[in-house]
Amino acid sequence: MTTATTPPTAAPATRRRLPGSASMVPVVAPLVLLLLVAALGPLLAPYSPIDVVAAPDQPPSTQHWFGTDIYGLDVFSRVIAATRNDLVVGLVAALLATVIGVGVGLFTGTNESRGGVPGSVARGVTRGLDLFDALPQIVVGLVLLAFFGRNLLTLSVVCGLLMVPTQARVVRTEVLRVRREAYLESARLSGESERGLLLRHMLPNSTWPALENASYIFGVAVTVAAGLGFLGVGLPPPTPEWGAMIADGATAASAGRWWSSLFPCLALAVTVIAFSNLAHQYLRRR
Amino acid sequence: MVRRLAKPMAVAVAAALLVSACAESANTADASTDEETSVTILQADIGMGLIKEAGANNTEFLGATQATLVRKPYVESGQDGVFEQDPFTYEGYLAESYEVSDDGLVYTFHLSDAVSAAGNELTADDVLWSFELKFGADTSTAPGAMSPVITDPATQFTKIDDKTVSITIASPGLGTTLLSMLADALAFVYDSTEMQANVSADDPYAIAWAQENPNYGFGPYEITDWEVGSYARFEARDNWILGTPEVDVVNVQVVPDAGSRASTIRAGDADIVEGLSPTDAADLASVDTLIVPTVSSPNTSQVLSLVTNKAPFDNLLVRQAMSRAIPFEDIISNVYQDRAVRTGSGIVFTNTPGYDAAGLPEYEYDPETARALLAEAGYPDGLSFTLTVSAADAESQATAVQIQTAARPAGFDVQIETVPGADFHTGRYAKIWQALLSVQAPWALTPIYTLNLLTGVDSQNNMSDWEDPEFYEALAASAEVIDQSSAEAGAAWNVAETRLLEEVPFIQIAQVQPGIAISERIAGYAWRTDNTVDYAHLSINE
Amino acid sequence: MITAKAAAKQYRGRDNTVVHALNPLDLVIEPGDRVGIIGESGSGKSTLVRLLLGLETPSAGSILYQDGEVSQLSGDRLRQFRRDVQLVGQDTTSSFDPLRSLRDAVRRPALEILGLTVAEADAAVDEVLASLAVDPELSSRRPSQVSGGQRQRFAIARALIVSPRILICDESVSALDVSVQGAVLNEFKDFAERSGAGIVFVSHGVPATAFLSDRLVVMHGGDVVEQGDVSQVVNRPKHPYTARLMGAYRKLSADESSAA
Amino acid sequence: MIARLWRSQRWWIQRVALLPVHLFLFAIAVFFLVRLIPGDPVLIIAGSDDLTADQYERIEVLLGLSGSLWHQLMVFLGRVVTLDLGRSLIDGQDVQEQIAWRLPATIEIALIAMVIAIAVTLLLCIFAMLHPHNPVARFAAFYARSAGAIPDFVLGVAGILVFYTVLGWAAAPTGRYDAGLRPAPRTTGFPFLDALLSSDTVLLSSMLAHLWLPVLVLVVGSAPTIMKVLQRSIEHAVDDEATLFRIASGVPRHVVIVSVLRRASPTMVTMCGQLFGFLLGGAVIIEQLFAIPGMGQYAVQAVGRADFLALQAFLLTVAACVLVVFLIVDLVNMTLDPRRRPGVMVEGNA
Repeated sequence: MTTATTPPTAAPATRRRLPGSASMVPVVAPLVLLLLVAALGPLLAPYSPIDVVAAPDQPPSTQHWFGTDIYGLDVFSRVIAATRNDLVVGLVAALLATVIGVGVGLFTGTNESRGGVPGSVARGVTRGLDLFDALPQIVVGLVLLAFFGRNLLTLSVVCGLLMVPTQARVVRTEVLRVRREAYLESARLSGESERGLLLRHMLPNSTWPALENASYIFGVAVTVAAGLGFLGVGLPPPTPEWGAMIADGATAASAGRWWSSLFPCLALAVTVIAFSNLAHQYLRRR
Repeated sequence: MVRRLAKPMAVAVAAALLVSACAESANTADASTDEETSVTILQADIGMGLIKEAGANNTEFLGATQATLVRKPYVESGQDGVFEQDPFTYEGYLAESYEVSDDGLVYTFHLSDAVSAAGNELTADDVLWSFELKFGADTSTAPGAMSPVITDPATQFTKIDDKTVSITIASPGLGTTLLSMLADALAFVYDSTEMQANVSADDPYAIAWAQENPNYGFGPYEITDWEVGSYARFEARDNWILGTPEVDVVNVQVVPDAGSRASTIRAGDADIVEGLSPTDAADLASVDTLIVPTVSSPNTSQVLSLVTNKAPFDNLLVRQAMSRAIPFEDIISNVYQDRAVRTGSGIVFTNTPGYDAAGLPEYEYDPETARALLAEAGYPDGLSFTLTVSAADAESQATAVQIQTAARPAGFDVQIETVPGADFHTGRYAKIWQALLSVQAPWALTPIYTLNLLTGVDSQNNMSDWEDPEFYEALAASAEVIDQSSAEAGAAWNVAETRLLEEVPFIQIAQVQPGIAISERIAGYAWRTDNTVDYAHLSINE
Repeated sequence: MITAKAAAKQYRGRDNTVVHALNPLDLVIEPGDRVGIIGESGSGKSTLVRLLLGLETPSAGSILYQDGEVSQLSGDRLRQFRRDVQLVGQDTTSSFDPLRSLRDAVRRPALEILGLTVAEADAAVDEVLASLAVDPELSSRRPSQVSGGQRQRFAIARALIVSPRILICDESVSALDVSVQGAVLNEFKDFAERSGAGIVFVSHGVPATAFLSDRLVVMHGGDVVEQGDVSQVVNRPKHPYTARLMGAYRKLSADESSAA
Repeated sequence: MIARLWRSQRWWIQRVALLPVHLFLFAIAVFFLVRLIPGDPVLIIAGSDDLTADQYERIEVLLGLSGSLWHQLMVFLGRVVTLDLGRSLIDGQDVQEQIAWRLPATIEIALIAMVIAIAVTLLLCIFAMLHPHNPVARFAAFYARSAGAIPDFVLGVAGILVFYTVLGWAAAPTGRYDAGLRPAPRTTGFPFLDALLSSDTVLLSSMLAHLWLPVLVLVVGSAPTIMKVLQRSIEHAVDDEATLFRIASGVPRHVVIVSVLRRASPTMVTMCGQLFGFLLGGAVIIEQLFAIPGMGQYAVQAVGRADFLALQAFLLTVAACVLVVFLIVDLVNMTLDPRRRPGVMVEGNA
């Protein structure tokens, strides 16, 4: 027996398969479609997404493929037009949460066990994040959005801020793991500076789970936005945004008029799962 | 050892079984065994404050436990089994009768033998104490709300004897408004004996006490069990002054989500649901087993206020243009599913005795005229403004969307802004926005009250910040007419209303039908101007 | 070159008890020395190695490099120390950053310690790999994409690229196949003979250590129980623990020779 | 002696003693957070009635909203220290009383949902580990990846539509039990537990009919998130050399499972803590939709009415609960694995 690099394993074999051209199609196709829709949005929509074009609550028909919503707006056109807005909300939130989360996680993870000022600051920050995380997101979102006002940007920023503790925690855990890795000592013996260690080894090795998590944050941002809309602090109508559309249509859905909620909900689910698949395929270390 | 243990254990188990078998169960498996009739009502979360003077309160709960000196009588409506309040006449309630002096300034009330839930008989002192409380308690809003009819109870109220009270007003034209106020929730008469026994240094009017001890009134029901924000159980009193209510028990459950409320009554799991959206109400109207009341002139209305203290609505021409840019018919059919009516542009209720609509300006959707007016006002390319609505108010949001679409061809680029309920409340009083949509539902429907409601000098309700001397002069003149149901009064109101409609500080869009659905099991629902359900008027269809 | 003076290390263990990982110890290592350190797991070998490399600070005593405390070195003096003293560790799976190529790892000391340019460093990498008979093609791979033996050669290359004057090998062959072990040991020996560098060979296995060392240090429970010439320690152990350790070894080699 | 006891027990004493300090610091943060809410409680109390300037000031003083922010903060902190959360600004109800009966209800539902969610996830994960190619395993993987894809109120609305309106399996979404039933006598404060303890079968069956759907919605909504975490930690545990050794040496399957679970247990304990916090928050929307009077409903009301005091109390209470749970989680983990205790150096292979 030679010293094999891959130990025998009971884990699913699919996980280890490198992304080949065949397995790429189901992962990449929905994303390409999404980006196309986001880019070409206005060209694809048969109606203006913000104008009343018919009687409200019309079921899907040849004229209105996805029906009309409670305002009498065309659901299909709105689902299309919302793609761009939601990509912005999700991406901005994911980006913000990840960038801040990585920074904070690296800082706390590397300094926590030190003495002196950086150590106590790091421990304080960790506790603070725990506390922030202890609050129900939706309530903090309610408060923050009530304060900042409601538009796409504030919504994205608030959703991003809500997820900072999650990302910071993920990164911190990884940093604590990576800190024990022998390659850091090897790097130190190779003469690398502390900054080099941080940037060249700690950062890439401890952030990949956060990157994978970013796809989850994308989804959470939009669903939190929807939840806020449901509680009455979403984006003002008739801004095309999936979360707000789902929330606006929720009452109609409980009366059996499912279409104005279902289609944006499907769009959201497909998007989140597409991003999640992408992250799963490309960002897992192994 | 085992044997010795076994005996006590067996005893213990038997004892436990016995105890649990004997334990009193609050709920019986078969509700029909006891004869009581009960009704289940689902309410939106409208707060459960149990005294008006503590601020936010539940008017429906207070209406069930409290009583007023006079009340507005119920008459049959056009719809089978549905009653409605006649908002312009007043009959005795706690007062057996009342009379008016010849100069129309002094109203004298003869009190009945009503007994409170606490068991004390009604006296003139109860009336005096109640109004002392309303004007003395820190959190009471009566002083603002009752002005100018009642400004100082100490001088205006006189105890003639134990069973007689008189109220003096400043001008005879205020008389109908006085009666109207005395019939509404602001004027509940409390059991002063009970409340005075519970005052403390911190709580000189027993307000905090009343929040937790609801049965200090003369109303038809008492609350026997309740949990704030969740449920309340009302039991009928057999010594209510107007007899024993037909329904023995009313269970009110708070269900915050409108969709959940609609689903529940559709499935037959509730008797009455309140606070339905127009869509749900229209939807439920088609269910055979449900009654969705439609009344002749509902008092809930959607109002677009144009704030006149800043551009662009400081310009009369722009306001006039806006009055031509609103799709009244689309709003009624799309937002309200035709569960709203529009009786002209005026705001005085057209069924008011003596009402005269002659020559009132009429607002109609007319984009060309709107564009022309805008051009004349100096906006040939149209203009953009922000329309603020409360995020808690779905109908106003839907109305805003309809206006946005329809106003575009009229030259208005409407930006909709939603703010949280609490913020909306604050902002509209601060008059900081350009335009806003709100829902109004005045309790008193007298012309003087409705004309003054949104236009008062320095009033928080004057959301348009529109103060017009010519209008106030006309309004004051109408208050001087002693007979408030005469043609003379009608002509006087017409002058004021014409001025108001020409100036367009706000646009009343439509009068909205009540959002209530009732199971066919229940009879006797009566629409009231305070839009609450009168439990005492309900009965069960056998 | 490196001098340990009464160096000791304690840790706070579970429930705040004190664990004496290494009791006060004196040791001098000069270029050209071949020191073998023997002991089982938990005997304090690894602690000693980490102290010698300046990765940890002794709780008592000192470790000196050219009269400077190694854990306090910085700047040029630290670079000089890293140039002079290098390590080939035990755990080849985790001593390489999984996200970086092997070339990157081997090149790093040349860049950071020797201050070479990237091109010069690459040439140095090729040279050192050639001297170890490693296929240079492999260097573009990730650590997980080569075998353990290959990876250990890269670890050696990373240490040798700066031509250290003392090479510390901490259980460097224990994880390898027996066939590979011999080759790697020979490479250490070649290097020492070629460059005149010193070798500190840390292991729990007596044969490999005896093969590579002139001097043996036997550790047990944080204490140095015995040190001296290889032949003296192997053949005339003074301490009972050493005797037990060497007894097994002598018996083994005797069996081998008789069988041969 | 005492010194030694202190040294050996410090890891948890310190942690417990710090809790009130954290809460106090948190109270300050909450004070400022809550004041971000726009809206003026005084005007909300006034409703649509006019207030004179004099009256406005009187109400402001009454509500404790007068004076500088610093003064208000001091008053608030004074109250927090004496554990007096005050009365709601808007409805005048004693906040503590409100929380005292709402909190157990929410905790109860969150706990039930948590236990079920963890049990279901665990079973699915183990099944997926043993039969990686089974369709159920594939579904589990897909399900885990759909975390965050569907807003929880959508699940709630869909649940009501399907199980109540169409199928009629669930009771009306009008609260914890049928309107008109009387609650069980309060013994523990936890409504369901109280109903269990009383012999009131009518109430109990009504509660079961009302609560299974919201609990199901919470479980379905929260399971993917924990499944993601659990799957990863189980994969790590499976890949662990010790497990591989066990598999290679052919020990019975249940031994392998137990060993994997033991390795994944710290993650699971940590996850329980986070899940509990998540469920307390997730309950906000579920309580709103199913009309369950609990903490979430209270918070939504408070935000809608700019009821600073009620909201402060809510945030503090929830944070206290979650912090206590985090504390328990930490202590359990430190007991399971002493290396996690503060001040313990971890040595690789000395």
